[in-house]
Amino acid sequence: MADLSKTRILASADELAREVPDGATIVVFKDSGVPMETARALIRRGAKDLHLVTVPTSGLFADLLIAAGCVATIETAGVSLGEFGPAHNFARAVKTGTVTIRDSTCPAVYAGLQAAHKGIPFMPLRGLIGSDLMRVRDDYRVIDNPYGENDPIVAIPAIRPDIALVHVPLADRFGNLWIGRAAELRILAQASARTLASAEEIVEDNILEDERLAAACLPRHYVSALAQAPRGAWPMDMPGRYGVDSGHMRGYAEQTREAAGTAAYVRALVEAAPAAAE
Amino acid sequence: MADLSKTRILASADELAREVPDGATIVVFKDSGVPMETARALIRRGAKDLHLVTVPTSGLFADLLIAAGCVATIETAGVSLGEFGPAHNFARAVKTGTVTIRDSTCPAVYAGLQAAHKGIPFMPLRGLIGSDLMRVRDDYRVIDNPYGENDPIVAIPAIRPDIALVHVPLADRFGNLWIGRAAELRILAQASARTLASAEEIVEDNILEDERLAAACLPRHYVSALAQAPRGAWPMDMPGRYGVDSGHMRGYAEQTREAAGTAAYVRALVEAAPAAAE
Amino acid sequence: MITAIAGLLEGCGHIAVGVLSPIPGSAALLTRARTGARVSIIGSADPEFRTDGGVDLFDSAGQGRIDAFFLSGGQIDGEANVNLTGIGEYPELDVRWSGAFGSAYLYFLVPRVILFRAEHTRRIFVPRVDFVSAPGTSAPNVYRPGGPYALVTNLCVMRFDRAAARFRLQSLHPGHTLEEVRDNTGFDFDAADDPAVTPLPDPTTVSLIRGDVARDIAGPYPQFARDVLGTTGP
Amino acid sequence: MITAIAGLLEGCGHIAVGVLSPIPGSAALLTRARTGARVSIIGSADPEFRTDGGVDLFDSAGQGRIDAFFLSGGQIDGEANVNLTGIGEYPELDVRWSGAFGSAYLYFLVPRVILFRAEHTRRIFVPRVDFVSAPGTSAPNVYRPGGPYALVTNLCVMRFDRAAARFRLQSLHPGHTLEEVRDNTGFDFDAADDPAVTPLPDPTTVSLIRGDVARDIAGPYPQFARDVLGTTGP
Repeated sequence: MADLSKTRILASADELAREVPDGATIVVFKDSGVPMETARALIRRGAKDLHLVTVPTSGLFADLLIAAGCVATIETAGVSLGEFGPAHNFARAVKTGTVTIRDSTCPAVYAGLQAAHKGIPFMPLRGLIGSDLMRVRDDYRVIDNPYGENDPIVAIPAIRPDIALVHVPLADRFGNLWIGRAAELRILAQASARTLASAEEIVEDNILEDERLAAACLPRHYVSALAQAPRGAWPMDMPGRYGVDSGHMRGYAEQTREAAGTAAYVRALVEAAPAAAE
Repeated sequence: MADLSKTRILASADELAREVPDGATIVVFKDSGVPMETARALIRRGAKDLHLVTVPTSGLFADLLIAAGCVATIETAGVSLGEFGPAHNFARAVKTGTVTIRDSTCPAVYAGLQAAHKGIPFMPLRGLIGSDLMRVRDDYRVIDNPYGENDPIVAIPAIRPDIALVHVPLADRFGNLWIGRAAELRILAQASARTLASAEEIVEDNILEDERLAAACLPRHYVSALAQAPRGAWPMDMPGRYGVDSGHMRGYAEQTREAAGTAAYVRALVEAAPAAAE
Repeated sequence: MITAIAGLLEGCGHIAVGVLSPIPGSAALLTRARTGARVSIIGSADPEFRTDGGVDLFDSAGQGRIDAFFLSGGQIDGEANVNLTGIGEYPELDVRWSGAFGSAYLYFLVPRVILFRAEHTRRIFVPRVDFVSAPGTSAPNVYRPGGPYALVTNLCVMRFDRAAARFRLQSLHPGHTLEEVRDNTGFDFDAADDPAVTPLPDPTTVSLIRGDVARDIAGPYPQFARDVLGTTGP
Repeated sequence: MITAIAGLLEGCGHIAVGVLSPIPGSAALLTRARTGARVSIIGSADPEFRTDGGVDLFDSAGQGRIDAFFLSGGQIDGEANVNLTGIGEYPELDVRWSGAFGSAYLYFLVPRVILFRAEHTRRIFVPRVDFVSAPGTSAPNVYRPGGPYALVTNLCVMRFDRAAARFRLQSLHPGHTLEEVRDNTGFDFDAADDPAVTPLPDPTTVSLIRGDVARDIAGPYPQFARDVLGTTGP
């Protein structure tokens, strides 16, 4: 039985983070509103053993959760801080085996989620054959294209996360989310059992009743809980609202080059009051 | 080599119709702007032997093109005039074999187009096994789910139309289309080699530069040609602009109950001046 | 009939209905008024009820997010096979209907599919459908979380036993007899010798139907609300 | 290098570039200024260049709508295998890089993949990559409309012969020698005894680069436009 309950409106990202049980499989989109405040809230609550699926790649979100010891397994097409350089905590955790890595490639992550989105057990995908990814991902199979002759094609199994974590520019008090051009958030939400959302702004009026907004909305039926988190993507950017905090990102990249610096960064973050209480 | 050319802005739906060669496979969405003026233009130019794919069903669009003898084959999950009753011309043409029918079911039409959209040769789909549709559609195959045990699943081959015909509420002079909630139009356009669009209104400013509109746009790269066609969905509705012309629809349903009435309706349509010249 | 169908929808969280189905629509909205269930009306423009457009409905069903759906048929047989395609020899049929629409998929995926046909005659309820648009039952290895749950007509309510692949009469509408149902049904079905009678709506339900349901249904189905439930809409 | 890459893009209708690739980006924009080709810059906010978001890029490549793409690598070998994953024994590598990103797909689907690496050393150009993130060649029955087309470094331009699975030196950048390239390349490749020299941009091209390209590139790559092409942006 689905959708009986309304979206619950929570007071803060910290309350959202309490909805994520240890060991949950969570999925997060690479940009257009990365739920960084929710990531910090997960660290503050001491989340453990998360299985993190990045769509299809990640940067600070994955690196920071790994740095704080919240992640047991990461499934990703790549983790990098982009113009700010390598993701040191990710690389360290993979090299020492403290995090289990399930390496993928961007369209394979999408294919797995879209299979779940369509309710099919797998999605065919071109490419990949001959890549060592096929050697290390024994869940990726090669099947015969029934419409070809001697035409192998890869089957990517459905990825069905427990929880999609999203951060959006605008939501309404009913739980409808305006996702803008980030149509991928629809895939995340529909492939996942539940969606926990934070929003820069929560408005009173039903945004589905505005035809221009409605065209790019994720309806509340997919959203289990919603909390307001102003500047919730900081220090990453929120397109149309604020840019990346380059100074902070450069500092993070520099400080976390060594494990000791990482420990200090995480300690400061846990000891700081949550953003909502500042 | 793709996309070298800009979208061509044409003077009328009649010019659009001249871009559709006889024998082409065309695809059309069931609502949210049915390109009826383009259908009439196809009839006026005497289009022949079209292979029509309806997404996933159709009403007046398919029935009228069939009535006028433009269609050789129709692939559809169903043709009906909805509240105005059965599609008499469709039923007559199928019964007499003047049109070849490829019966499908709604999600199978989507699956075929989405396979083309993703560049894969087929899409798995649940359901269908045991339906007589599997008997009459020998292009639908049953394969083994590589992730199950003794778990048959249907494979739907990719549908790659030559031309997507769409009608949208708003476009700009660069060829960008605002498709609103009709996200399906993106699938049609990307699965097809070319898209021919008509629009209620064509504006001067680039609609991609308006963040709220941009979220629900199909960019010009997918649009080969665009023509303005005010009330271009008439007598069907254009959500947010005008409703269905129930009087005309009832008259059509009544008049085309017999072949003689159909002939008179089509003759009147061909003899009438095109809408743009009125 | 609205109340009988609503009884079959008990416990459903998300019910999908076609825009041309006012009686099932009313039943779904009655369930909504009682339990807060979500109702999606295919083709509705109302943001409260509309589905995201064509493809979303089928994806939702695939995700297991639709609990109940209604299906009709030009022919329905005793194994709950549904024919929406036509009568005669395919493809050049004697009678051609619109086509299978989503039936060949939703009948497999939605847990409670309620067959609804107001006309209960041997023209509809045949020994064997001419064309199986959507099969009532499947081999055990076929993935099928959904299927036929009940059949509601102007005469009675039947429940479908998926293991036995047979209908069983659940109740007769007031004023109708088992003999009348047998006379008008082309297939065999199970029934108690003295079948129950479909209960009439209690006063609370009547007031819900004339109140909340009539108000909600006037948006997607204005003519039905006006003619049958006696409201002039919002 | 911008001009050399632009030469390799001749005839392409749609070129995709990463937002962190200003030199390939400039070459793509030069091609755009010359022929009207479409350029998509992954991660760009500019409506003229942006792609529809993550999934659209891969769908477009699958549809055959992307003609050229750039790929770099932590290691690249003589069969054009690319390693973006790391050095050592998987998974607990000695050096771990970011990951394969879209390479294991786009390398198969995009007709002209241009390998670009400014640093030409034996650290990068190895006899055999430790991990094949994306293979340079495939068995004949593997669907592969795309693949490696050329390699551009700070020393030279090489073309890749897919049938022979070998690189062939196309030209040396002015001031560099074949011996220098051999010394800095860990794999064997074909070369004429007296290789051609990469042509310098002609005056028309120089003015295009300083004009249209510098203006266009200032949006997605402001720092590069300022520091290298000498513009202050729009």
